[in-house]
Amino acid sequence: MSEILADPLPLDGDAPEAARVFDEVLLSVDNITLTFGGVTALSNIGFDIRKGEIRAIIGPNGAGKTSMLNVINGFYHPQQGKITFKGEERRRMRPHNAAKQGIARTFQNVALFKGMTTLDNVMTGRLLKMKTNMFWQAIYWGPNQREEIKHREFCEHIIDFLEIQAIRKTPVGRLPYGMQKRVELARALAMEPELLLLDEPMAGMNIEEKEDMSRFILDVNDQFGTTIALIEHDMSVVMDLSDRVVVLDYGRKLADGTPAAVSRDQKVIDAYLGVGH
Amino acid sequence: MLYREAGQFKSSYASDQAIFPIRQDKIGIALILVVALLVVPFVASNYVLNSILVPFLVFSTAAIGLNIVTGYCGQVSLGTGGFMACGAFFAFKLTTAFPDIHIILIFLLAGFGTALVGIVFGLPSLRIKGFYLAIATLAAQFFLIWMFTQNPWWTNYNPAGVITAPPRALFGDFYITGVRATPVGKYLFLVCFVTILALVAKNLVRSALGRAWMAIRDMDIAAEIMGIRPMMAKLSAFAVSSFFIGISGALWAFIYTASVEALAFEVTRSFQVLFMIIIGGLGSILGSFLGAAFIVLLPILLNSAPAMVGIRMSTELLTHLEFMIFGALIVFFLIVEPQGLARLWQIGKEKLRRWPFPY
Amino acid sequence: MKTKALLTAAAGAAVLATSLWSPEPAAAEGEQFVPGLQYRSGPYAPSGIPFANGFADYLTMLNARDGGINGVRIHYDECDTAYNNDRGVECYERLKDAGPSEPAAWNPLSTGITYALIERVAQDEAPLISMGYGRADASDGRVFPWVFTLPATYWAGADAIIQYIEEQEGTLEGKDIALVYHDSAYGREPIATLERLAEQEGYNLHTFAVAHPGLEQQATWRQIGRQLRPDWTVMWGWGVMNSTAIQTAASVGYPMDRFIGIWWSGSEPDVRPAGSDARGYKSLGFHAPGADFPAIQDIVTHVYDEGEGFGEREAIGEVLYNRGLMNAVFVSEAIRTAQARFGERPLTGEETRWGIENLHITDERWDELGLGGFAREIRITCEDHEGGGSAFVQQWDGESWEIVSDWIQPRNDELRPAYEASAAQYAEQNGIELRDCDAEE
Amino acid sequence: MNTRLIASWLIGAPAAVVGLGLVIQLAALADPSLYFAWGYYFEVFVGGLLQGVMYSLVALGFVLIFKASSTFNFAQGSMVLFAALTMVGFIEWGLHWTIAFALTMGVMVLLAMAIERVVLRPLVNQPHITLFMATIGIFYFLDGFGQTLWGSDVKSLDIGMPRTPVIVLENVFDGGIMINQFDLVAALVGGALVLGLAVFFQKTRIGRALRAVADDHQAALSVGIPLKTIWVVVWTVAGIVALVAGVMWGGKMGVQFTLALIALKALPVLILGGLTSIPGAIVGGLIIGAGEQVAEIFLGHFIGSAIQDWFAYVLAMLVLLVRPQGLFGEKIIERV
Repeated sequence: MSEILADPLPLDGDAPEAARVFDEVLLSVDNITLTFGGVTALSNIGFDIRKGEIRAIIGPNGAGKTSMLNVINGFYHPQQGKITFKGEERRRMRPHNAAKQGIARTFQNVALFKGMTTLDNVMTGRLLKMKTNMFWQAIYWGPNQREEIKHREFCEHIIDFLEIQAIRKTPVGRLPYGMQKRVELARALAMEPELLLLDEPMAGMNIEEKEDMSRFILDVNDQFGTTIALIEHDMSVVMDLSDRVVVLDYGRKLADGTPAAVSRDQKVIDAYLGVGH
Repeated sequence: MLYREAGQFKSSYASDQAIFPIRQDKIGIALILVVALLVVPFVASNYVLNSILVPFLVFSTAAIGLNIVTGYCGQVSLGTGGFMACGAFFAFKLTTAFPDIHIILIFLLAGFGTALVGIVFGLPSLRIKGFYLAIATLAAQFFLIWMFTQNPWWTNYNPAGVITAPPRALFGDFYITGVRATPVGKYLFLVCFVTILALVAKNLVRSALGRAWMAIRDMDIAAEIMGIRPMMAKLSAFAVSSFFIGISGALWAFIYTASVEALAFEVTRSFQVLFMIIIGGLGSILGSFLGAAFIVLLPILLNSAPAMVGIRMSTELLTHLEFMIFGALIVFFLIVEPQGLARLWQIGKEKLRRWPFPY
Repeated sequence: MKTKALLTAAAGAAVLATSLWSPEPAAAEGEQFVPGLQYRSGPYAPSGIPFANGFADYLTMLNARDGGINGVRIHYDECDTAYNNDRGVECYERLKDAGPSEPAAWNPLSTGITYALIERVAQDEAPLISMGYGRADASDGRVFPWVFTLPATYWAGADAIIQYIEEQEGTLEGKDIALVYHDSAYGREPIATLERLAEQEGYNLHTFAVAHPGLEQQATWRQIGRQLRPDWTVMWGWGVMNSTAIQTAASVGYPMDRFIGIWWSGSEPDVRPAGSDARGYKSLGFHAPGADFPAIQDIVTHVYDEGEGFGEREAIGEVLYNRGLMNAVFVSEAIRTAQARFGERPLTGEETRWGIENLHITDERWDELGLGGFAREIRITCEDHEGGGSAFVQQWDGESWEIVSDWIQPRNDELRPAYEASAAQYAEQNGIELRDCDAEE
Repeated sequence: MNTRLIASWLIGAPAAVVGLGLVIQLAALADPSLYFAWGYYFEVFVGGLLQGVMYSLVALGFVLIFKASSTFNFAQGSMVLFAALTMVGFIEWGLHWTIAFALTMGVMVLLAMAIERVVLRPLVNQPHITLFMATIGIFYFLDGFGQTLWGSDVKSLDIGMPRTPVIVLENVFDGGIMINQFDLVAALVGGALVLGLAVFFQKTRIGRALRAVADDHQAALSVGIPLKTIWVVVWTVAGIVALVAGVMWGGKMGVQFTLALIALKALPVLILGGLTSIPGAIVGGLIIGAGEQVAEIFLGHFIGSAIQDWFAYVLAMLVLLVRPQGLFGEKIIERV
C-alpha cells in the first residue's frame, strides 16, 4: 500500500488546487473481505479517507464499489477486516449507528422517500438531531414547534444552497431524475455529516446537470468542510473533483493514489480497457 | 373564485407549517365543526345520530389508527379487530374494577393498554415484511379474540361472555354510556373527543415521528441509513396505532353498541377498517374520515336506494348486491384512483384553485 | 376524464345521502308496523332464511285472509342483519321510526343482537321477544319489563335435555355427558345450568367450544368419538356448525341416537348435508314440524297460490319455517290481546308490551288459530316472561322429524331462583329498580 | 430440490413426530387428566395430515397466482365457493357430476378471462399491495355474485365418495387407528393434482412459459410471451384448483357461504411453506394440519379449547421469525 501523496499535475479548467494536503485520517478500512454465499464481493481491501478530502472510488461494473460503501455505513457486515472511524475501531453495527456517528450517503438508484415532499425528505435528515419526545410531538405547539422551526430554518439553508426552493412542496416522486439526485444530496447534507458517501451522484445526467452537481460537491466540500467519498464512472469528473482515487476491480484493490498517478497505472488502464485477465 | 390562495403570504415558518395553511380551509374546517356541534344535534334524527354519525366517528378513530401503521409506516396490519377488542375489554375491566375513575381516563388507559399489546404483536414486523407480515398480524387477531372469548375473567364471569357498558357520566348528569345516555349526548362527546384524537394524530404525523414512519414506509433501507432505527419507528407506529384502535374499540363497546361480545371484533372488522383507509386514502388523516364515512354510508345507501326509486327487492338479493357493488367499487377505486378519496379531494381543490382556467 | 366520472359518482352519492335525512314511511296510515330483523345472507343464512319466510308468510296470510288483525292491516318490513351485532343495531335504529306505527315487537333471532338491544328497547319503550334464545334471566319480568323469552329459555332447554337423558338411562350417576357449543354468547348460555345439574345429578360434564362459524370440529369429535366416548353428547350449535358437527360425528363413528341438540340444532338444513349419516340424530323442539295444519294450509292457498310467498313452496312446514311462523303467531296474538284492551287500531310499543305480558294461548286458542297440537299452552305474567318452558325430543329418521318423547316440563322450582338471582345481579350492576308486579293490575 | 434436503426431511419429520409424542407422553405423566395413548396420538396425527392436504389444496391456488404474477390473490377462497356453487347448480339441473365438473371448468376459464380484462389489465404495473386489495374486491364480488346466482341454502354435493371410517393397525395399537375414507380419497386427489401441475409446468410449452414469467417478468416479455395470455392461463389453473378444492370441501361439509372462509385456513399454510413454492404449500399444509389437531387436543387441554383458529397462525409466525421467507420460499437478499 504505497502512500502516494498528491503530486502537482496540470489539470484542465477550474479544478481545485490539486496540492491540497490532508493529514488526519477520518476513516480507515483494513483487510476487508466480504462474501455472499460462495461469491467474494470484496477481498482484502484496505485504504483510508482523510478529513476534508474528496476521495473517489472507481472501477468497472461489479468491482465492488457499492459493496464497499455498504460496508462503510454498516449495511453489509464483512467477514474479515476492521474499520476505524474517527480513531475508534468499529464493532459490528447497523446503518443507523453509522448515521449517528456522522456518516451520510446517497444511492446509485435514487432512494428518496417517494411519498413525501422535498422539504419532508430533507427534514428526515434532521431526525437524529430532533429531541422532543412523543408527548410534545402529539401536542405540537410548544417545544416541538420551536424545534421544528429551528430545523426547518437549517433545511431551508440547504435548500437555498442546492437551489431547489421551487420544488420544496412537491412530492419527490413527481420530480425529474436530476432533481431527485439533488434532493437526495440535500437530504444527506441535512444530517451535517462528517463523512459523505456519494454513490454515482451523476449517473444518467446530461452535461449541464453534471456540471451543476460537480459544483455542488465542490462547494459542499469547500463550505461545510465535509469529507466526501464518491463513486463515479465519468473519469473526467473523477479527475476534476477528487483529491485521491482508489481503484477496485473484481473485489480487489488495483491502485490507490492521486488521480494523475492512478490514470497512468498500467493495471488500471488494463482493467478499464478489459485487457489481460 | 372563492378558493384562491393568492394574496395570502406566509411570513413565518410557523404559519407555513400549519395544518391548514390556506385561509379558506381554515374557515371550512371551522364551519364543519360549528355545524357538527351546533346544528346537527338539533336537526338530525336519532337514527342518523345512532346509526350513522356515532359509528362513523368510532370507525374514523379506528381508521386513523390503522392508517398510522399501514398508511404512514407501511406495515399492513390485519389485526385491527383484535386490537379494538383489547380496548373494549380493557375499558370494561378498568371501569368495573375502579368505578370512580373518570370515563375519559378509562378510554385513554384502555388505549395505552392496547398500545402495549400492539408493541408485542408488532415485534414480528422487525423481521417479517409485506404479505408475510400482513398474514402474521392475523395471529394477533385470532389469538386476542380467542383470549377474550375463552377467559370469563374478561367479562366479569358473565355467563354469555357479553360485556355491557355500565352507566358513566362525563360530568354531573351528562351520561355518555348506559341507559341514561342520549344519542345527542353521545354524539356531542364523540365529536369533541374524536376531533382531539385526530388533531393528536395529525400532530404526530407532521412531526419527527411521522417523518420517520413515512421514511420507513417509502424505503426502509434508506431510512435506516439516514439514522432512523427501524425498531423504534415500527414499534412506535404499532404502539400509536394500537392506542387509537384501542380507544375506538372502547368507544364501540361503550358508546356505539353499549353491549358487545368478542365476536363483534372478528376478522371481518379488520377488513372493514382496512377498506376504509384504502378507499379513504393511505397516509391521510382526512382520508381516514372520508373512508369511514364511505363504508358506513354505502350499505345504508344501497339498502335504501331501491326503495327510494320504488323498486321492491328481497333483502336477500339486496345483501348479495351489496357485496357485489362493494367489491366492484373497491376495484373501481383502485383502478381510477389508487390513492383514495383524500387524493380526489386534493385534485378537486387544485382544480378549484385554477378555475376557470384548465391549467 | 376519470375525475369527471368520479365527481359524477360523488354527486350521485351526495344526493342519495341527503335523501336519507328524511326517510318517508312508504306505508299507509292505520297499519300496524311489525319489523323483522332477519338474516338472509352471511354464514348463518341457511338457517335464517326459512325462519324469516315463516315469520313473513304468516303475517302476509293474516292480511290476505283476515284483512289484518281485527281489520288493522300489518305492515311488515325487514332488514338483513347477517347475524352480525352491529348491523343488527343499525337495522334496529333504521326500522324503529320507519313504519306507519310504533313497532309491535322486535324479534332479532340472535342472542348477540338481543344483548345489544336490551338497553335500547328499554329506552325506546318497545318490547323484544327473544323466542327460545337470548338472555335466560330476562324471563324475570320485574328486571326486564321489555324483554320476553317465551316459550322457553336455554336454561329450561338444558334442564329438559338432562331430564330426557335421565329418563333414557335410568340414572345419571357417573355418566359422561359432553357439551359441544358455539363459542359465543349463545353457546355459553347453558353451561351454568348444566354444571349445576352435574353437581346435583352426579354426571360428569365435558365442554367443547367450537369457534365461529364452526367449520373446525375434527379435533373436537376425535376427542369425543375416539377418546372420551361419553354416554351422551349435547349440542348448542347454529348454522353451519350443526351440519358440520353431525357429519364429523358420523365420520368418527359416534352413535347418532346418543347425540341431542338444542332446538336451534334440529332443523332440515342441519341434517340434510350429512345424508343418511344423520339418521337417528335427536334434538329438542317446542313446536311440531310439518305442514298439516289448517293455518299453514291457509298460507299455501292465500299467499303462495297468489304468488306472494317469500320462499319456496317445498320449504313450508320445515322446522325453522314453522318456528318463524310461531314467532309471528306470538306477535299477532299479543297485538290481538292488546287490541282487546286498547282498541282496534295500531298500537304503541307500550301497548303491545302489555299485550305480550298478558298473553295467554290455551290449547283451545291454538285450535282456533288452526294450529291445534302445534305447540303447548303459553301464559305470560308480569313476573314470568317465559310462560311455559316445556319442550319435547324429536328424531330425524332420514326423511323427516319424528316426535319421540312427551312434553318435558322443566324443573321451574330450581330454575326460577336461578333466573331471579342472575337478573338481580344485572339489576344491581345497572341500577335498575325491580318492578312491583303486585302493584300493577 | 436437492437430495440432502429431501433426506433430512425424511429422517427429521418422523423423528419430530415421535419426539412430540414423547413430550406429550411426559406431560400426560405429569398431569394424569390428560389422556395419551400412542395409537390415539397417531390417529390424531394422521387425521391432521389428511386435513392438511385439504388446506394445501386451497393454498395451492394462492401459490400458482403468486408465482406467476406476484399477486396475493385473496379471492382464492371465494373462487372455491363460486366453483363449488356453480357445480352444484349444474348438478341440480340434472346433469351428471362429471359433465357439471367440465362445465364448471369452462365457467372458471370465463371467470379468469373476465378478471384479467376487468381487474388485472387496468392495474398492470401498480404496486403489489394495490393488486392484493383489488383481489379483496374480487372476493366480495364473487361472494355476492355466486349467491345471487345460486342462492344461499346449504347444498349437498355428493359425487359418490366413500364416507365410512375405516380402522387400521388394530393389532399394533389398542383400538387401532381410525381413518376417514373421504379424507383419504381427498388426499389422493390432492396428490394427483399436484403431480398433474408438476407435469404441466415441466412438460408443456405454456407451463414453461409460466415458469419463465415467475422467474423474470421482463425477460419473459422480451422472449415474446404475452403477459395477457399468461395471466388468463394462470388464473384458469388456479380456478380449476379452486374447483377441485371446492368439490372436496363441499363434499365434506356441504356447499355454502362459509366455504369462502377456508381461505383463512390456507393463509398460514401459505406463509409457512413460502409464497412461491408448490412443495411448500404441500409440506406447509401437512405441518399446519397435523400441528393444529395435535395442539387442539393436547395443548388445548391445558390452555382451553378452540385454539385451532390462532394456533396455525402463531405456528406460522414463529417459523417466519426464524425464516422470514417461509420454509421453502426464496431467500430475500436486500440491496441498495
